[in-house]
Amino acid sequence: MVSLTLNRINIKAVVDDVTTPESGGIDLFVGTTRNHARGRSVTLLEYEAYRPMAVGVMEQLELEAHRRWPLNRVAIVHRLGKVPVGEASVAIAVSSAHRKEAFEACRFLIDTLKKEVPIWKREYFSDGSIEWSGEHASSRAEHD
Amino acid sequence: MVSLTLNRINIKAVVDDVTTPESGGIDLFVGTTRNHARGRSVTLLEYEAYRPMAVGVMEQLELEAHRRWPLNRVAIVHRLGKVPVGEASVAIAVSSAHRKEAFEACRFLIDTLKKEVPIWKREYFSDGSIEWSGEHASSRAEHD
Amino acid sequence: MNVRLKLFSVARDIAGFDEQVVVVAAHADADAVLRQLVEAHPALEEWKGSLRLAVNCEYVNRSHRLNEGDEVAVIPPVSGG
Amino acid sequence: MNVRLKLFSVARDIAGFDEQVVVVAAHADADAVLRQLVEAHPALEEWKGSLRLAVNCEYVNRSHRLNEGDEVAVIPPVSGG
Repeated sequence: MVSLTLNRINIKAVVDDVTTPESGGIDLFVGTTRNHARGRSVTLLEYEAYRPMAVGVMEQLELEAHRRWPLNRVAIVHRLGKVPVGEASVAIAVSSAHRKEAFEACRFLIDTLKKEVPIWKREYFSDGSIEWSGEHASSRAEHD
Repeated sequence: MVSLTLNRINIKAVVDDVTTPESGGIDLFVGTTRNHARGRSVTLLEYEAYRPMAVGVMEQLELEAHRRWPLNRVAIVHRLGKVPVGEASVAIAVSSAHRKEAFEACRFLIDTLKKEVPIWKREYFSDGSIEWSGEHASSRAEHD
Repeated sequence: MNVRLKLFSVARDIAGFDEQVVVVAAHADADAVLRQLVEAHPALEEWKGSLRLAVNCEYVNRSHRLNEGDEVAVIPPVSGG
Repeated sequence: MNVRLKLFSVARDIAGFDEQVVVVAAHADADAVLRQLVEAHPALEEWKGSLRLAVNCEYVNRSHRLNEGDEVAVIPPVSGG
Protein backbone atom coordinates (compact mmCIF):
# COMPACT_ATOMS: atom_id res chain seq x y z
CA MET A 1 0.00 0.00 0.00
CA VAL A 2 1.39 3.40 -0.95
CA SER A 3 -0.28 6.76 -0.53
CA LEU A 4 0.13 10.51 -0.41
CA THR A 5 -1.87 12.51 2.09
CA LEU A 6 -2.40 16.13 3.08
CA ASN A 7 -3.39 15.09 6.59
CA ARG A 8 -1.47 13.89 9.62
CA ILE A 9 -0.16 10.38 9.16
CA ASN A 10 -1.99 7.83 11.30
CA ILE A 11 0.93 5.74 12.60
CA LYS A 12 -1.24 3.03 14.12
CA ALA A 13 -3.10 2.58 10.81
CA VAL A 14 0.21 2.18 8.95
CA VAL A 15 1.38 -0.52 11.36
CA ASP A 16 -2.02 -2.23 11.30
CA ASP A 17 -1.88 -2.25 7.52
CA VAL A 18 1.18 -4.52 7.49
CA THR A 19 0.17 -6.71 10.45
CA THR A 20 -0.53 -10.27 9.34
CA PRO A 21 -0.74 -13.64 11.16
CA GLU A 22 2.36 -14.81 9.27
CA SER A 23 4.51 -11.94 10.54
CA GLY A 24 6.92 -12.13 13.46
CA GLY A 25 8.45 -8.69 13.01
CA ILE A 26 7.43 -5.25 11.81
CA ASP A 27 9.86 -2.41 11.26
CA LEU A 28 8.47 1.10 10.96
CA PHE A 29 10.42 4.19 10.03
CA VAL A 30 8.91 7.60 10.70
CA GLY A 31 10.54 10.74 9.33
CA THR A 32 9.67 13.80 11.40
CA THR A 33 10.26 17.51 10.93
CA ARG A 34 13.38 18.40 12.89
CA ASN A 35 13.77 21.83 14.45
CA HIS A 36 17.21 22.36 12.92
CA ALA A 37 19.02 21.88 9.62
CA ARG A 38 22.64 22.72 8.89
CA GLY A 39 22.91 24.71 12.11
CA ARG A 40 19.82 26.81 11.45
CA SER A 41 16.53 26.81 13.28
CA VAL A 42 13.62 25.33 11.27
CA THR A 43 9.96 26.05 11.99
CA LEU A 44 8.30 23.79 9.42
CA LEU A 45 8.79 21.88 6.22
CA GLU A 46 6.50 22.03 3.21
CA TYR A 47 6.38 19.14 0.76
CA GLU A 48 5.21 19.06 -2.82
CA ALA A 49 5.11 16.10 -5.19
CA TYR A 50 4.76 15.19 -8.83
CA ARG A 51 1.86 13.13 -7.56
CA PRO A 52 1.16 10.47 -10.21
CA MET A 53 4.87 9.79 -10.67
CA ALA A 54 5.55 9.81 -6.93
CA VAL A 55 2.87 7.17 -6.42
CA GLY A 56 4.24 5.17 -9.35
CA VAL A 57 7.82 5.23 -8.04
CA MET A 58 6.67 4.33 -4.53
CA GLU A 59 4.79 1.34 -6.00
CA GLN A 60 7.93 0.29 -7.86
CA LEU A 61 9.91 0.50 -4.61
CA GLU A 62 7.33 -1.66 -2.89
CA LEU A 63 7.64 -4.30 -5.64
CA GLU A 64 11.43 -4.11 -5.55
CA ALA A 65 11.45 -4.69 -1.77
CA HIS A 66 9.22 -7.75 -2.24
CA ARG A 67 11.61 -9.04 -4.91
CA ARG A 68 14.67 -8.64 -2.68
CA TRP A 69 13.34 -9.93 0.63
CA PRO A 70 10.67 -12.45 1.73
CA LEU A 71 8.23 -9.86 3.09
CA ASN A 72 4.61 -10.08 4.02
CA ARG A 73 3.45 -6.49 3.50
CA VAL A 74 4.82 -3.03 2.81
CA ALA A 75 3.15 0.34 3.50
CA ILE A 76 4.56 3.71 2.43
CA VAL A 77 2.74 6.93 3.29
CA HIS A 78 4.12 10.39 2.51
CA ARG A 79 2.51 13.57 3.72
CA LEU A 80 2.40 16.67 1.50
CA GLY A 81 1.89 20.33 2.38
CA LYS A 82 3.09 21.92 5.59
CA VAL A 83 4.48 19.62 8.29
CA PRO A 84 5.26 21.35 11.62
CA VAL A 85 8.20 20.40 13.83
CA GLY A 86 7.70 17.02 15.52
CA GLU A 87 5.08 15.78 13.04
CA ALA A 88 5.60 12.92 10.59
CA SER A 89 6.30 13.56 6.91
CA VAL A 90 6.77 9.92 5.96
CA ALA A 91 6.02 6.50 7.44
CA ILE A 92 7.24 3.21 6.03
CA ALA A 93 6.24 -0.13 7.57
CA VAL A 94 7.43 -3.58 6.56
CA SER A 95 6.33 -6.94 7.96
CA SER A 96 8.15 -10.23 7.62
CA ALA A 97 8.34 -13.63 9.28
CA HIS A 98 11.76 -12.64 10.68
CA ARG A 99 13.00 -9.26 11.84
CA LYS A 100 16.25 -9.13 9.85
CA GLU A 101 14.40 -8.82 6.54
CA ALA A 102 11.97 -6.25 7.92
CA PHE A 103 14.84 -4.01 9.10
CA GLU A 104 16.80 -4.35 5.87
CA ALA A 105 13.82 -3.70 3.61
CA CYS A 106 12.63 -0.71 5.64
CA ARG A 107 16.10 0.86 5.52
CA PHE A 108 16.30 0.23 1.76
CA LEU A 109 12.87 1.79 1.24
CA ILE A 110 13.54 5.05 3.08
CA ASP A 111 17.05 5.38 1.59
CA THR A 112 15.72 4.81 -1.94
CA LEU A 113 12.60 6.92 -1.45
CA LYS A 114 14.81 9.86 -0.54
CA LYS A 115 16.80 9.43 -3.75
CA GLU A 116 14.12 8.48 -6.26
CA VAL A 117 10.62 9.65 -5.39
CA PRO A 118 9.75 13.03 -6.96
CA ILE A 119 8.90 14.88 -3.76
CA TRP A 120 10.52 18.14 -2.71
CA LYS A 121 10.65 19.95 0.58
CA ARG A 122 10.92 23.63 1.31
CA GLU A 123 12.54 24.59 4.60
CA TYR A 124 11.00 27.45 6.59
CA PHE A 125 13.65 28.96 8.84
CA SER A 126 12.98 30.93 12.00
CA ASP A 127 14.68 33.98 10.45
CA GLY A 128 11.81 34.10 7.94
CA SER A 129 13.70 32.74 4.94
CA ILE A 130 12.30 29.87 2.89
CA GLU A 131 14.52 27.60 0.80
CA TRP A 132 14.22 24.45 -1.25
CA SER A 133 16.19 21.74 0.50
CA GLY A 134 19.53 21.46 -1.32
CA GLU A 135 18.98 24.75 -3.13
CA HIS A 136 22.53 25.79 -2.26
CA ALA A 137 25.04 23.39 -3.74
CA SER A 138 27.34 23.77 -0.76
CA SER A 139 24.71 22.29 1.48
CA ARG A 140 23.88 19.31 -0.70
CA ALA A 141 26.62 17.10 0.66
CA GLU A 142 25.27 17.51 4.17
CA HIS A 143 21.76 16.46 3.27
CA ASP A 144 20.44 13.68 5.45
CA MET B 1 11.33 4.66 29.04
CA VAL B 2 11.03 0.92 29.63
CA SER B 3 8.01 -1.00 30.82
CA LEU B 4 6.32 -4.35 31.14
CA THR B 5 2.57 -4.59 30.60
CA LEU B 6 -0.15 -7.22 30.72
CA ASN B 7 -2.25 -5.22 28.25
CA ARG B 8 -2.09 -4.67 24.51
CA ILE B 9 0.81 -2.43 23.54
CA ASN B 10 -0.30 1.02 22.39
CA ILE B 11 1.93 1.53 19.34
CA LYS B 12 1.05 5.18 18.87
CA ALA B 13 1.91 5.93 22.51
CA VAL B 14 5.32 4.26 22.08
CA VAL B 15 6.10 6.37 19.01
CA ASP B 16 4.76 9.52 20.68
CA ASP B 17 7.00 8.81 23.65
CA VAL B 18 10.17 9.17 21.57
CA THR B 19 8.97 12.03 19.36
CA THR B 20 10.94 15.21 20.04
CA PRO B 21 11.48 18.46 18.10
CA GLU B 22 15.18 17.54 17.70
CA SER B 23 14.40 14.25 15.94
CA GLY B 24 14.45 13.69 12.19
CA GLY B 25 13.92 9.95 12.28
CA ILE B 26 12.21 7.36 14.44
CA ASP B 27 12.66 3.65 14.00
CA LEU B 28 10.13 1.34 15.64
CA PHE B 29 10.37 -2.42 15.83
CA VAL B 30 7.27 -4.42 16.71
CA GLY B 31 7.50 -8.13 17.44
CA THR B 32 4.21 -9.92 16.80
CA THR B 33 2.98 -13.43 17.48
CA ARG B 34 3.43 -15.44 14.29
CA ASN B 35 1.09 -18.29 13.42
CA HIS B 36 3.93 -20.75 12.81
CA ALA B 37 7.21 -21.83 14.39
CA ARG B 38 9.57 -24.50 13.08
CA GLY B 39 6.93 -25.77 10.66
CA ARG B 40 4.21 -26.08 13.29
CA SER B 41 1.01 -24.08 13.67
CA VAL B 42 1.00 -21.70 16.67
CA THR B 43 -2.16 -20.32 18.27
CA LEU B 44 -0.65 -18.03 20.89
CA LEU B 45 2.45 -17.20 22.88
CA GLU B 46 2.56 -16.70 26.62
CA TYR B 47 5.34 -14.62 28.18
CA GLU B 48 6.64 -14.59 31.72
CA ALA B 49 9.41 -12.45 33.17
CA TYR B 50 11.67 -12.13 36.15
CA ARG B 51 10.13 -8.71 36.42
CA PRO B 52 12.53 -6.57 38.49
CA MET B 53 15.55 -7.94 36.65
CA ALA B 54 13.86 -7.66 33.24
CA VAL B 55 13.17 -3.98 33.89
CA GLY B 56 16.73 -3.49 35.13
CA VAL B 57 18.31 -5.13 32.08
CA MET B 58 16.02 -3.17 29.73
CA GLU B 59 17.14 0.04 31.47
CA GLN B 60 20.78 -0.99 31.03
CA LEU B 61 20.12 -1.61 27.31
CA GLU B 62 18.57 1.84 27.00
CA LEU B 63 21.67 3.42 28.60
CA GLU B 64 23.99 1.34 26.42
CA ALA B 65 22.17 2.50 23.26
CA HIS B 66 22.54 6.12 24.37
CA ARG B 67 26.25 5.54 24.98
CA ARG B 68 26.79 4.03 21.53
CA TRP B 69 24.73 6.38 19.37
CA PRO B 70 23.64 10.04 19.54
CA LEU B 71 19.97 9.32 20.24
CA ASN B 72 17.18 11.51 21.48
CA ARG B 73 14.89 8.98 23.16
CA VAL B 74 14.42 5.25 23.55
CA ALA B 75 11.24 3.38 24.51
CA ILE B 76 11.06 -0.36 25.19
CA VAL B 77 7.74 -2.02 26.06
CA HIS B 78 7.32 -5.76 26.52
CA ARG B 79 3.98 -7.44 27.00
CA LEU B 80 3.59 -10.38 29.38
CA GLY B 81 0.89 -13.04 29.60
CA LYS B 82 -0.94 -14.45 26.59
CA VAL B 83 -0.38 -12.75 23.24
CA PRO B 84 -2.62 -14.02 20.41
CA VAL B 85 -1.45 -14.33 16.80
CA GLY B 86 -1.03 -10.93 15.13
CA GLU B 87 -0.70 -8.98 18.40
CA ALA B 88 2.47 -7.27 19.58
CA SER B 89 4.65 -8.80 22.28
CA VAL B 90 7.34 -6.12 22.14
CA ALA B 91 7.77 -2.60 20.77
CA ILE B 92 11.04 -0.68 20.67
CA ALA B 93 11.21 2.90 19.41
CA VAL B 94 14.30 5.05 18.96
CA SER B 95 14.50 8.68 17.86
CA SER B 96 17.56 10.48 16.55
CA ALA B 97 18.46 13.52 14.52
CA HIS B 98 19.41 11.20 11.64
CA ARG B 99 17.86 7.92 10.60
CA LYS B 100 21.03 5.80 10.40
CA GLU B 101 21.54 5.91 14.16
CA ALA B 102 17.86 5.22 14.85
CA PHE B 103 17.93 2.08 12.67
CA GLU B 104 21.20 0.80 14.13
CA ALA B 105 20.20 1.39 17.74
CA CYS B 106 16.76 -0.19 17.28
CA ARG B 107 18.30 -3.29 15.71
CA PHE B 108 20.87 -3.50 18.52
CA LEU B 109 18.12 -3.18 21.13
CA ILE B 110 15.87 -5.95 19.84
CA ASP B 111 18.83 -8.27 19.14
CA THR B 112 20.24 -7.73 22.63
CA LEU B 113 16.85 -7.83 24.36
CA LYS B 114 16.28 -11.29 22.88
CA LYS B 115 19.61 -12.48 24.27
CA GLU B 116 19.76 -10.77 27.65
CA VAL B 117 16.40 -9.83 29.12
CA PRO B 118 14.98 -12.51 31.45
CA ILE B 119 11.69 -13.09 29.67
CA TRP B 120 10.50 -16.48 28.46
CA LYS B 121 7.80 -17.51 26.04
CA ARG B 122 5.70 -20.62 25.95
CA GLU B 123 4.41 -21.66 22.55
CA TYR B 124 0.85 -22.97 22.30
CA PHE B 125 0.53 -25.19 19.23
CA SER B 126 -2.68 -25.99 17.41
CA ASP B 127 -2.25 -29.70 18.26
CA GLY B 128 -2.77 -28.76 21.91
CA SER B 129 0.84 -29.10 23.03
CA ILE B 130 2.54 -26.32 24.98
CA GLU B 131 6.32 -25.88 25.02
CA TRP B 132 8.86 -23.43 26.30
CA SER B 133 10.55 -21.84 23.31
CA GLY B 134 13.88 -23.61 22.88
CA GLU B 135 12.85 -26.43 25.23
CA HIS B 136 14.14 -28.97 22.74
CA ALA B 137 17.82 -28.47 22.15
CA SER B 138 17.49 -29.39 18.49
CA SER B 139 15.24 -26.43 17.89
CA ARG B 140 17.41 -23.86 19.65
CA ALA B 141 19.58 -23.17 16.66
CA GLU B 142 16.52 -22.20 14.63
CA HIS B 143 15.27 -19.69 17.12
CA ASP B 144 14.60 -16.31 15.57
CA MET C 1 4.96 17.83 -32.47
CA ASN C 2 3.55 18.90 -29.10
CA VAL C 3 4.63 17.66 -25.70
CA ARG C 4 3.51 18.78 -22.27
CA LEU C 5 6.35 20.14 -20.13
CA LYS C 6 6.00 20.03 -16.34
CA LEU C 7 8.32 21.79 -13.91
CA PHE C 8 8.70 21.28 -10.17
CA SER C 9 10.36 22.82 -7.17
CA VAL C 10 13.32 25.08 -7.88
CA ALA C 11 13.03 24.61 -11.66
CA ARG C 12 9.45 25.85 -11.61
CA ASP C 13 10.36 28.79 -9.39
CA ILE C 14 13.18 29.85 -11.71
CA ALA C 15 11.21 29.41 -14.95
CA GLY C 16 8.07 30.94 -13.47
CA PHE C 17 5.57 28.37 -14.76
CA ASP C 18 4.59 24.85 -13.81
CA GLU C 19 3.16 23.49 -17.02
CA GLN C 20 3.36 24.41 -20.68
CA VAL C 21 2.80 22.83 -24.08
CA VAL C 22 6.00 23.03 -26.09
CA VAL C 23 6.67 22.31 -29.73
CA VAL C 24 9.62 20.09 -30.63
CA ALA C 25 10.85 18.45 -33.83
CA ALA C 26 9.43 15.04 -34.72
CA HIS C 27 11.58 12.32 -33.09
CA ALA C 28 13.19 14.88 -30.77
CA ASP C 29 14.78 13.45 -27.66
CA ALA C 30 14.02 14.51 -24.10
CA ASP C 31 17.20 16.55 -23.94
CA ALA C 32 15.86 18.80 -26.71
CA VAL C 33 13.07 19.94 -24.40
CA LEU C 34 15.53 20.63 -21.61
CA ARG C 35 17.91 22.59 -23.89
CA GLN C 36 15.00 24.70 -25.11
CA LEU C 37 13.95 25.39 -21.50
CA VAL C 38 17.44 26.37 -20.35
CA GLU C 39 17.88 28.61 -23.38
CA ALA C 40 14.71 30.49 -22.44
CA HIS C 41 15.67 30.58 -18.75
CA PRO C 42 19.47 30.86 -18.45
CA ALA C 43 19.28 30.85 -14.65
CA LEU C 44 18.59 27.13 -14.98
CA GLU C 45 22.03 26.59 -16.51
CA GLU C 46 23.73 26.01 -13.14
CA TRP C 47 21.09 23.39 -12.29
CA LYS C 48 21.27 21.55 -15.60
CA GLY C 49 23.69 18.88 -14.39
CA SER C 50 21.46 17.88 -11.51
CA LEU C 51 18.10 17.89 -13.32
CA ARG C 52 16.60 14.51 -14.18
CA LEU C 53 13.93 13.96 -16.82
CA ALA C 54 10.82 11.82 -16.71
CA VAL C 55 8.49 10.96 -19.56
CA ASN C 56 4.98 9.85 -18.71
CA CYS C 57 5.97 9.42 -15.06
CA GLU C 58 9.07 7.25 -15.65
CA TYR C 59 12.65 8.41 -15.37
CA VAL C 60 14.34 8.42 -18.80
CA ASN C 61 17.78 9.05 -20.25
CA ARG C 62 18.23 12.34 -22.00
CA SER C 63 18.41 10.52 -25.34
CA HIS C 64 14.91 9.08 -24.84
CA ARG C 65 12.84 9.63 -28.05
CA LEU C 66 9.64 11.56 -27.51
CA ASN C 67 6.22 10.93 -28.97
CA GLU C 68 3.39 13.34 -29.66
CA GLY C 69 1.52 14.16 -26.46
CA ASP C 70 4.20 12.90 -24.06
CA GLU C 71 4.36 14.44 -20.61
CA VAL C 72 7.96 15.54 -20.02
CA ALA C 73 8.83 16.42 -16.43
CA VAL C 74 11.92 18.21 -15.21
CA ILE C 75 12.91 16.71 -11.84
CA PRO C 76 15.29 18.76 -9.68
CA PRO C 77 17.15 16.87 -6.92
CA VAL C 78 14.43 15.26 -4.84
CA SER C 79 14.21 15.82 -1.09
CA GLY C 80 11.26 13.80 0.18
CA GLY C 81 11.29 11.69 3.32
CA MET D 1 23.77 -18.68 55.61
CA ASN D 2 20.39 -18.26 53.89
CA VAL D 3 19.82 -17.13 50.31
CA ARG D 4 16.58 -16.91 48.37
CA LEU D 5 16.55 -19.11 45.26
CA LYS D 6 14.25 -18.18 42.36
CA LEU D 7 13.50 -20.43 39.40
CA PHE D 8 11.90 -19.52 36.08
CA SER D 9 10.52 -21.13 32.97
CA VAL D 10 11.67 -24.67 32.26
CA ALA D 11 13.86 -24.78 35.40
CA ARG D 12 10.87 -24.01 37.60
CA ASP D 13 8.72 -26.57 35.78
CA ILE D 14 11.34 -29.29 36.26
CA ALA D 15 12.09 -28.49 39.91
CA GLY D 16 8.44 -27.95 40.76
CA PHE D 17 8.84 -24.73 42.76
CA ASP D 18 9.46 -21.09 41.95
CA GLU D 19 11.03 -19.78 45.13
CA GLN D 20 12.74 -21.30 48.15
CA VAL D 21 15.08 -20.27 50.93
CA VAL D 22 18.20 -22.44 50.78
CA VAL D 23 21.06 -22.82 53.25
CA VAL D 24 24.61 -22.61 51.92
CA ALA D 25 28.04 -22.43 53.56
CA ALA D 26 29.36 -18.99 54.50
CA HIS D 27 31.24 -17.50 51.50
CA ALA D 28 29.66 -20.05 49.14
CA ASP D 29 29.68 -19.09 45.46
CA ALA D 30 26.63 -18.98 43.18
CA ASP D 31 27.58 -22.29 41.63
CA ALA D 32 27.11 -24.01 45.01
CA VAL D 33 23.42 -23.12 44.89
CA LEU D 34 23.12 -24.47 41.38
CA ARG D 35 24.95 -27.71 42.22
CA GLN D 36 22.65 -28.23 45.20
CA LEU D 37 19.61 -27.65 42.98
CA VAL D 38 20.74 -30.05 40.27
CA GLU D 39 21.58 -32.69 42.85
CA ALA D 40 18.04 -32.50 44.20
CA HIS D 41 16.54 -32.41 40.66
CA PRO D 42 18.70 -34.54 38.35
CA ALA D 43 16.44 -33.75 35.37
CA LEU D 44 18.09 -30.30 35.40
CA GLU D 45 21.47 -31.89 34.63
CA GLU D 46 20.97 -31.66 30.85
CA TRP D 47 20.10 -27.96 31.20
CA LYS D 48 23.00 -27.10 33.46
CA GLY D 49 25.26 -25.85 30.67
CA SER D 50 22.69 -23.36 29.40
CA LEU D 51 21.52 -21.98 32.74
CA ARG D 52 22.77 -18.52 33.73
CA LEU D 53 22.78 -17.18 37.24
CA ALA D 54 21.77 -13.76 38.55
CA VAL D 55 22.30 -12.37 42.02
CA ASN D 56 20.11 -9.50 43.14
CA CYS D 57 18.92 -8.98 39.54
CA GLU D 58 22.38 -8.83 37.92
CA TYR D 59 23.95 -11.60 35.86
CA VAL D 60 26.98 -13.06 37.68
CA ASN D 61 29.70 -15.61 37.03
CA ARG D 62 29.31 -18.93 38.78
CA SER D 63 32.22 -18.05 41.04
CA HIS D 64 30.41 -14.98 42.39
CA ARG D 65 30.58 -14.98 46.22
CA LEU D 66 27.19 -14.87 47.92
CA ASN D 67 26.12 -12.87 50.93
CA GLU D 68 23.43 -13.61 53.49
CA GLY D 69 20.00 -12.76 52.09
CA ASP D 70 21.04 -12.61 48.43
CA GLU D 71 18.41 -13.40 45.80
CA VAL D 72 19.89 -16.03 43.47
CA ALA D 73 17.97 -16.57 40.22
CA VAL D 74 18.39 -19.45 37.80
CA ILE D 75 17.92 -18.10 34.27
CA PRO D 76 17.21 -20.65 31.53
CA PRO D 77 17.84 -19.51 27.93
CA VAL D 78 15.71 -16.41 27.50
CA SER D 79 13.18 -16.10 24.68
CA GLY D 80 11.56 -12.69 24.95
CA GLY D 81 10.87 -10.40 22.02
